[in-house]
Amino acid sequence: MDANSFFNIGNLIAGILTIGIVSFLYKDNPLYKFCEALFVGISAGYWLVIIIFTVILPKLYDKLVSQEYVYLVGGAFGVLMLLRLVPKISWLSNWALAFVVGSTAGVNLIGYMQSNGMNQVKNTILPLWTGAWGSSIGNLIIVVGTFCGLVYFFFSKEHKGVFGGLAKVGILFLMVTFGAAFGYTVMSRMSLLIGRMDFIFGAWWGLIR
Amino acid sequence: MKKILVSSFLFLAAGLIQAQVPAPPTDVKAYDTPDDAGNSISIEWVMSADDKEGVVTGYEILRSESPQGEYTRVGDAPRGTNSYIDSGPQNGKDYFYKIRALSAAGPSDSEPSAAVQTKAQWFKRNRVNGLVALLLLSGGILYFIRKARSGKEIYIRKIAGIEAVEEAVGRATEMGRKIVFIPGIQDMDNMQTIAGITILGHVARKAAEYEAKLEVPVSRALVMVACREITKQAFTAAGRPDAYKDDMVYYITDDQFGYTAALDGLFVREKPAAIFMQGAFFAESLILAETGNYIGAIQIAGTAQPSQLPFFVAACDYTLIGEELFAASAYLSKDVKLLGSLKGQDVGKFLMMAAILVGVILTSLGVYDLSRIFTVR
Amino acid sequence: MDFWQKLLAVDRRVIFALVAVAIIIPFFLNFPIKITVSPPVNAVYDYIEKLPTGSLVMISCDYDPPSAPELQPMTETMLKHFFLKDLKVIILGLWPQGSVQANIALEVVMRDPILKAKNLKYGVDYVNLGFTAGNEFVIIRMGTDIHAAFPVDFNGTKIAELPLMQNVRNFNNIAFVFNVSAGYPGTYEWVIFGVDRYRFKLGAGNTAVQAPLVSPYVQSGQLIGLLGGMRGAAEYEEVSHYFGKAMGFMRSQTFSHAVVIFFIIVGNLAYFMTRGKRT
Amino acid sequence: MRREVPLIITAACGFIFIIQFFIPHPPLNRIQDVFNDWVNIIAGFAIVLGILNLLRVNLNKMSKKSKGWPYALFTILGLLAYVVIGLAFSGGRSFQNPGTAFYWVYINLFFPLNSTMFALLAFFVASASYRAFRARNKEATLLLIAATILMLGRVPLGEYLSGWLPSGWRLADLSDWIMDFPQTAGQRAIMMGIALGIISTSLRIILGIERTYLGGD
Repeated sequence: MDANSFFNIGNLIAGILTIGIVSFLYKDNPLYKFCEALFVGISAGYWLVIIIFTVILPKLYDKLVSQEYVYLVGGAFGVLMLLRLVPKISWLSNWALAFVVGSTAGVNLIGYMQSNGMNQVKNTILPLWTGAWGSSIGNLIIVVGTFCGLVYFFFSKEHKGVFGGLAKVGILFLMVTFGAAFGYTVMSRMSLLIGRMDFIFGAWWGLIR
Repeated sequence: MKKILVSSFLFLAAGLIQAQVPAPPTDVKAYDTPDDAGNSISIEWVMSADDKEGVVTGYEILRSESPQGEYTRVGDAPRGTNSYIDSGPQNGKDYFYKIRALSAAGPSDSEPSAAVQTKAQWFKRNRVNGLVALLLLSGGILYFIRKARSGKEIYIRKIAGIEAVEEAVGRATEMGRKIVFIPGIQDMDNMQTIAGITILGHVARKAAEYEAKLEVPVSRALVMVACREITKQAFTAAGRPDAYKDDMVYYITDDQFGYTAALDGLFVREKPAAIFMQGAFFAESLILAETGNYIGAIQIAGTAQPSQLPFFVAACDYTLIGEELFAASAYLSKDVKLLGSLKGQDVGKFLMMAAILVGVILTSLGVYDLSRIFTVR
Repeated sequence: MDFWQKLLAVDRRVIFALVAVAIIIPFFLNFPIKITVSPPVNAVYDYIEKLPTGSLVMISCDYDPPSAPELQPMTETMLKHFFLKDLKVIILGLWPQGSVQANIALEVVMRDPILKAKNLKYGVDYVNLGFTAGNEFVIIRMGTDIHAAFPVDFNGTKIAELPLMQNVRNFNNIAFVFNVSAGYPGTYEWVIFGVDRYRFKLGAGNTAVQAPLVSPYVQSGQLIGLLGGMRGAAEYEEVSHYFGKAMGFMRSQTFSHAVVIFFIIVGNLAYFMTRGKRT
Repeated sequence: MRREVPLIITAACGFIFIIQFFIPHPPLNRIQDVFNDWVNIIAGFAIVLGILNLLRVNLNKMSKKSKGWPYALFTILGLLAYVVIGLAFSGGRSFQNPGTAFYWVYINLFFPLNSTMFALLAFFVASASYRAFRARNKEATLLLIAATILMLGRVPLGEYLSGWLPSGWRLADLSDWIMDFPQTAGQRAIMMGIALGIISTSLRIILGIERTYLGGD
């Protein structure tokens, strides 16, 4: 074990906090509670600072300094939001909320129609015979799977008879999709743990070269 | 051209082994970039005849306000390209372009283009198909909303996760334990969050009716504001406005895992009987769902985050999958207008399926590539 | 309660302990592993190999330290490949900590003796534009004017003053964009708001979770290629012969997968053995 | 005023965003940028409400001496200390650069907490697989098989197990095939469904049919 890296104050703190969080797996305990409380405080502070420096200063203050007065409207909406703190006129904050929700609805309506709607239809229009068996079968699977998957999502028709059969096939495709995504993910999750363990055994305890 | 010939002749004559300058690009065409806000000119040219490895290294795009005037470089294009979009020019002014082929031996310029002006347009013609799709899809939805208003009964199939809401609230009441509602980790500028908190409205109303304890920890301040409005409203609608407290909805932290750590702590210490997770979830989905499962809570999840669906499906009792999340609020409200919109969505699905089917048949027979009309730029 | 029933109801802490062991033990072992390179990884490598010297490339680090174990090796290998090919590199991040991660990767990569000899200069051979808030809107803005999206670089220098940035206006000037992504905003946004609108060439490295989501874009040609998770990073190390941490981590990865699969088999065995007995 | 104005704002903003997609002419071409900045600004102001709420909840815990109250102190201290460090002692706008106090706290406190919490997922993935992947019925069996193939196909283990098979039929190839075809199909169906769900929800919001987010009526 490497005493220098072990007693390095930064490593020591990071190491104890790491162990504190992991200890939750055994059971809830005072060290975890401490880590949790500290984590909530620090992270809330972190995002407050980030927002001040990456949103409020560049997107409001700087814009106003460079005389883009249209940003006064954004600032005004922001102030309306703070009126929540004044119970009598807190309803004014709904104007800002309405602005956020309205813009979001508009952006998403268009964005999803294009990317998830039209583009996916476009990508699914595939020739069933490509000249090679492998890709032809692949295309057939994509077309049938997408089609049956959509049948599953029908709300206003009972899943019975042929329609119900198609919906069943759709469910099977969804299950393969979920299984595949789950299996694929295991790797990602293990990587994260490997990273933390690499810190403990490598950077902190100096046991790995 | 003459100059180049002469100089190359001289080089050869001198017996120097040196590359000659490349042939210049030709046929430079400049035109106003279509369907845009102006301030942009597209330039196309025929590549230098010597556009090959080791000779031409790239192109420079030169611009001037008069054909004979001073040309300044406005951009570069790599070897093997024959177009460029210049986003520097001002609207309503004449411009001329030259393309310069670069090489180790020196540059060679094309003839200037004809004069070109740029201006802003009022419609993106290449998005006509988008407009048609928008009108068809929203038309279908609006039609059925109207139709539903006129009192026509609409059949909507059962969605297990939604049916279970009442059961979950009932169980929490019986056990005298809390209901925790988690509206995801994204802000109000995500449609999933908005869909999630409309579901909160129904859950809160049920909770108020059953006199169950509801807790809504959130990770975004705007979401906190919206959740408070909605919960307060639900309690008022259930006839128990006094039972509503602002403290039911509280902010923890904007941080994904800080929020998760706090929720995990909350789960194991308070042991809520029912956990709702409705909205946009990311990696925390499984941490929350597994901890919730461990404490034996009944869990109803819903998200349109495809990557997280498998975890909810594996670890929760019920999961609203994708579109079902957006349908839930309509379903729970039993409001005919909202139910009508679900029927409208089905029309949209039908149109998409029909397009795929027809498209696949036409492409397979080699008649017409229908996918072209679904390309939106 | 017989053996199988006990097994079904095993304390989950036993599972946790075995996972930890499976990950830690391989740190101290050194057995060879075989990695085959998949076509989407090869495609990225080939595309970069074919870029002419001096071409401008962009790397967008859209992740934060928690995803670093998976993605940092990709950023490192990719930067190294760029520099070895004498490409000019523009670094940025759509996540606040992304460009910080890139700086950490730069520090590691620059220790390489070959790159040291090249004496690469900030502002001439590479720049780090830092982070700007706005998610996909940053991409859209860059489509018209990178200078408007990032007026200053990571250090607060005006990017107009950086020699490398002087001829760069928008994606037209950039030969290849590589996006290292852990979620939103990430590859999805780069495809929808970037490639679809401005038609540049995009490759991506994703966490293993995100990869299945964006793999349809490889198929549709909107993405040149894709590196999925630590495996993707290891494949890239294999094909580029620049060996970093990913290869070594794959050992722990293999063991941990084996443990999970072992649990699935045992779980199902126990499930079938007790099927008739449960009430 | 209370009810109508928000509905008008919502409808107007939604509508502007829809038409700006089709109209390139100024000022509509810039509106997305500007509106997005405003949304960020609003959320930026709102976080103040969140922070105040967090402080209030934790101060309450301490003054009422409710269960676990001493921990509330660490939340408050962590919050205040980090904000002060970030705003006052880390060189202003270059606060994130290596070497600042903000960065030190980030690397040695925030980062280990954050990434370890994230890493817990490795354990939960294992426990979830053990519990949930049972071949109970046809659907569950498919899920199980797909997951197992993918898990094996992504690590060298799969190559040891299936290396004897002809190229193209090994576990790695099989997992690629599942990802490319059946998985893509399922994913597409979900994505298209989501598109319709979002279009419909957005439309209901813009038209004021769905207004619960404003506290209903």
